[in-house]
Amino acid sequence: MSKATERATQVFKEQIDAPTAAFFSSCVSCGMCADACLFYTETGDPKYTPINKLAPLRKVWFQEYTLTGKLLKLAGISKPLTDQDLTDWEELVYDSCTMCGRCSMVCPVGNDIAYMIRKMREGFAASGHAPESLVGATRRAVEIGSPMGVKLPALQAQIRHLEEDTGLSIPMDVKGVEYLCMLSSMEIMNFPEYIGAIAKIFKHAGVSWTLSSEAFEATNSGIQIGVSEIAAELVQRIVDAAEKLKVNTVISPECGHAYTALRWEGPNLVGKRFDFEVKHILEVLDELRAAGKIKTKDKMSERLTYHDPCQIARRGGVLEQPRKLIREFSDNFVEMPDAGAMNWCCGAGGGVSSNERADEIRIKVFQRKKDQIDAVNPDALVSACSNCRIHIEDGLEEYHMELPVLSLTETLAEHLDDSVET
Amino acid sequence: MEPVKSPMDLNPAVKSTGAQGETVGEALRRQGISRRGFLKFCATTASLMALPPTMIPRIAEALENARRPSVIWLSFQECTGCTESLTRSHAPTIEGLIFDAISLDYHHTLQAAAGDAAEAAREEAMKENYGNYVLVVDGSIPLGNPGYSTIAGVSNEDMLKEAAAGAAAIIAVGSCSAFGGLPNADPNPTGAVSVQEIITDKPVVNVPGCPPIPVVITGVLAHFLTFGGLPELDQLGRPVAFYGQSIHDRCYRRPFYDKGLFAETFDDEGARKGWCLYKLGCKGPTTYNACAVTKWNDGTSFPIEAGHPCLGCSEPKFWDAGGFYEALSTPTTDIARTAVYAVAAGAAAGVAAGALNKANKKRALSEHQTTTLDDLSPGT
Amino acid sequence: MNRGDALPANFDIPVRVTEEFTGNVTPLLHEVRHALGALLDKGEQTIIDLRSMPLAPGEEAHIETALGQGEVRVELNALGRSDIIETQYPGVWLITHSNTDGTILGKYIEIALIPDILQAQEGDIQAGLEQLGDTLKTTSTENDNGTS
Amino acid sequence: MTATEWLLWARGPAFEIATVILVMGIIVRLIEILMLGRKENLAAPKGSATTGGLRTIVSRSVPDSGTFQRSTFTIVAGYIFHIGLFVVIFLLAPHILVFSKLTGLSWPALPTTIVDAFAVITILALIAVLINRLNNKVKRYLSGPMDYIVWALTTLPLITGYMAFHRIGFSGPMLIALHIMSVELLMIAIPFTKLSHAFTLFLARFYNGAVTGIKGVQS
Repeated sequence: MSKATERATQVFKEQIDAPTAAFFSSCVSCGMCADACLFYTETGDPKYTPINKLAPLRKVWFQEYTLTGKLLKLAGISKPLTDQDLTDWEELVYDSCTMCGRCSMVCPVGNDIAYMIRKMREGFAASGHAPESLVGATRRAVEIGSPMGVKLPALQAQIRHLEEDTGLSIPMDVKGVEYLCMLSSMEIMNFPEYIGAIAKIFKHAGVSWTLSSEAFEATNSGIQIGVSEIAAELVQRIVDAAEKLKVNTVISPECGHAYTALRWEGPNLVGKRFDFEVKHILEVLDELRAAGKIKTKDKMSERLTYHDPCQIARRGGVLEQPRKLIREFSDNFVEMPDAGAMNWCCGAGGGVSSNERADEIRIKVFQRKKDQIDAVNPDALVSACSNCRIHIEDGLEEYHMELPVLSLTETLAEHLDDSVET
Repeated sequence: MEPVKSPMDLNPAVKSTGAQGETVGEALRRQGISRRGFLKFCATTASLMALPPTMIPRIAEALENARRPSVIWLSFQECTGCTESLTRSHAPTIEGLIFDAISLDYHHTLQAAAGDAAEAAREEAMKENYGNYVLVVDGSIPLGNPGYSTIAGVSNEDMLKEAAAGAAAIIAVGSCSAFGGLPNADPNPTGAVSVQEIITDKPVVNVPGCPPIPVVITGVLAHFLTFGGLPELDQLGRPVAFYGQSIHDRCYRRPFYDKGLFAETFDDEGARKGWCLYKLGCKGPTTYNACAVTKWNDGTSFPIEAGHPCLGCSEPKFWDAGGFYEALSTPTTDIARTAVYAVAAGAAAGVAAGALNKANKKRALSEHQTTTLDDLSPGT
Repeated sequence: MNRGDALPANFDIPVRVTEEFTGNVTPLLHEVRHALGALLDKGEQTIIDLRSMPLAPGEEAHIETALGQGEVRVELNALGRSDIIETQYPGVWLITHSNTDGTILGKYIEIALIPDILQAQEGDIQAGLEQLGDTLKTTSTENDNGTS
Repeated sequence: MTATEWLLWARGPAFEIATVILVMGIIVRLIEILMLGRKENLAAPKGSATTGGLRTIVSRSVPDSGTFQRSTFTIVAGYIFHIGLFVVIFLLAPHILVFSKLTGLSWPALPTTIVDAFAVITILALIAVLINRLNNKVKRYLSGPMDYIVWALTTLPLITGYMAFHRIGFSGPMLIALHIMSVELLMIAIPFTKLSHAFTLFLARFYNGAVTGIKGVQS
């Protein structure tokens, strides 16, 4: 057994828990998860069947944690994990799975496949079987503070521009405020308007907030590549900042996996319950709306539809809020088929967008999103994840479609009634 | 006081010397039976052989010319129930007539002769008719110790072998001789076996039942008389004409089984309405016999009609085939207790296996190595 | 024989006939109809052995009622009594053979112009002829003796 | 061995062996799963894990409309043969007697002819499922020898049961013996094959529903 397989086996053994064992015990190879996965539906290649992506983990479970498996392993009938297994499955576990969890909603026996992919990546990363570009992003996140290599001065420059453009002040390192806003590098580099929108809405709603110069990056490459220690380190930076600034709530930005990383995995990664709350920006905005602190001046008449980012909706539980918020500025909102908890992934989540090797398949499987969009033929598409937005724009371009892709927060900010201060 | 009638008087068939040259037709006519009577006899014979009425003329022709065979009846470990079944009737029945048509040369329960005279009669008949007589056996044969059952100092096994050697046909009457029966039931203290376990070089017609239906016994005799040979037999050596269909398949209560209407106890509404007795342990589905059609006591009824489940008495091992009142589909053992033990053993084994897994996982966790950035790209 | 005879009057036999059990009655009557057709068209005779089919208590009586009684009723005395009854359908005969004790040995439905068993048998005719001849011979001898 | 002896063996020792293997095997498997444990979730819950878990145990039996459209055959055929198996196993009077002997509980049976019809439908559905497994590229890709063995072990008792009821091919005792023995093979296979899903499915669905329940999502 090579060092890599030894390491992978050892990590798998750490990762396998009761749910994993229950899931593997229950699989009847019905293949329904394939029909739920855009990597299968758009390629027609059965190797992309979600449960198949877990074969190496399943092998270790069977050999290490079942009586039958142990006996068959002793008898030499069940062969141990090989380097070839790891090499063959690397593409399946990283390039063709966004951990969107749609298969987990469909599996008739209730297997949470995405949950297990997350665990399997731990073993793959530890044994050196993670995609190179994802490793690079992780290295930048740890060493520079951002997977895209964005440093504080770059953020400060953007803030300066925004303050000049909008005339709004963007607070930094203010202690004792209500909200600490986190950002994603993509927002800083590609969609700085998001920061301006936040400033505008919070001013309108009259709530106090701040950014942190020590922790502004919300994304977490550790989660995507599957290294809990690194993920924990990245989460710890945010926890430290939030505690230092004594905020009540940390706001996760328009990013999918950042929410999962901070909201759901965060406390488990650092090993303690947070003293503050973690909310997605949509949750905060909807609370403000419900409290009557958000008033819009007009409603768009263009046909709008909403793309649910997987980690926010299906894996995050933020489903009603975006719809309520969109209705504040639109009277022509339509739902795509399968919208909500069963929405189809854009194809770029779970580290796939940072993985250059996956570029081709990522664009290929966008066909699924395209079909979904075509079904309602909207004038614009709203979403709440920068990663989704960038990939959808890429995809639309690739498929020669003209469709504006909007940020929900930014669009809401544009339609705020400036005349009232709530 | 009226003198006790000898069995010979009760049963004219038992004669130490028979008119062996006589045909069946002659024998019947000698008894003053007209040809109309003979035709009636043939019709009922066809009926008891389970042959279609179209066979009546053939039967009439064959019987008219058939020679009366010599029959030697040996009784081993038995209860005389089989003989009772056959001779129970007070008036001449059609079975009785068939019986009359044979020459019963030895039957130690029925014959008047006893002791040396009886044995001499047997030996004489065997000698005279060597190769032609019919051997009827009731009762099982003890192999555990020959002394368990002897006749005139001869062990059952020896007597059977000797009698079988010169027999034209062997008929094992009753479940004891056919399958071992009650003596063979667990723990089988005498080492009882069936006829066909000893006589392996000749076909044995098994007429099982505890007791067998009288018309089935005579039906086989009638077949031998009529056709001179043995009827078609099933895998267990039973005549297909009588044992070809299960009690269940010919049971008049079968429609209730199909409708799922069962008597749950012997005195419930279902029992009163004549519903299916499956749940009360009826062995009808696994029992092949003609009871449901021929019935008992001159066609009056049969156990299921009287409200009692079939015991399966014409099948091998019926004494040991689970309780008489246990439904056929249920396990024969105390499965609930076994299951409880299995749960306990499973829990113990499961906890042990789980503890091993836990230790395995704990070891993996203790060997945990922090994954560093350098681990991620081992090539660089 | 009535089974109830041996039982106390208040004893209720638990098994009651509540309906047509086996469903064999109707097919049997159809079989009779076909056989009757065959008798008319081709002169074919049929005998049905009622004791060869599973019948529920009461079903036999049901069949007899369904067939009814016709014009002919013959009692035969050979090896006990036999009743040969033409049913309400001419050509359909119900034959019941009993032994000397009155116990029923068999029941048949015969579809024929006249049941076989009613026809005088050759052997019996032969015997009768001889007997009649003997009787006449004896009588004439006696007569001869008387006149001489 | 005579048919009667086969039947006695099937109803006696063989049933004991099969029961012990089934019961022990399943309990060992369940304890193995449970003892692996899972970490306490420290994230502030949006909803109840227990409620979510229990809900998913039930709700996962009903697919959403999109999934139904995409996996119509798998779902419809799956429903038919699962319902069929349920009816045949639990609603035939002779079978209920077995469960009664085991548990002391009893419940009403369906008319035998209706159960017979269910058996035929179930056999047909299972044949369709097999043809689909051989023709559908995903299922064919996922299937190993065990998937086909398990199919055979599931179908065999239905076929032998049908034969026993209609008395095809063998004598009555032999048919019942064959039927019981085919069931025993199935019982023995359950803990060691994917058939264990009949028991572990509840755990799997619960864990799935618990994870989403905490997040305030209904799965």
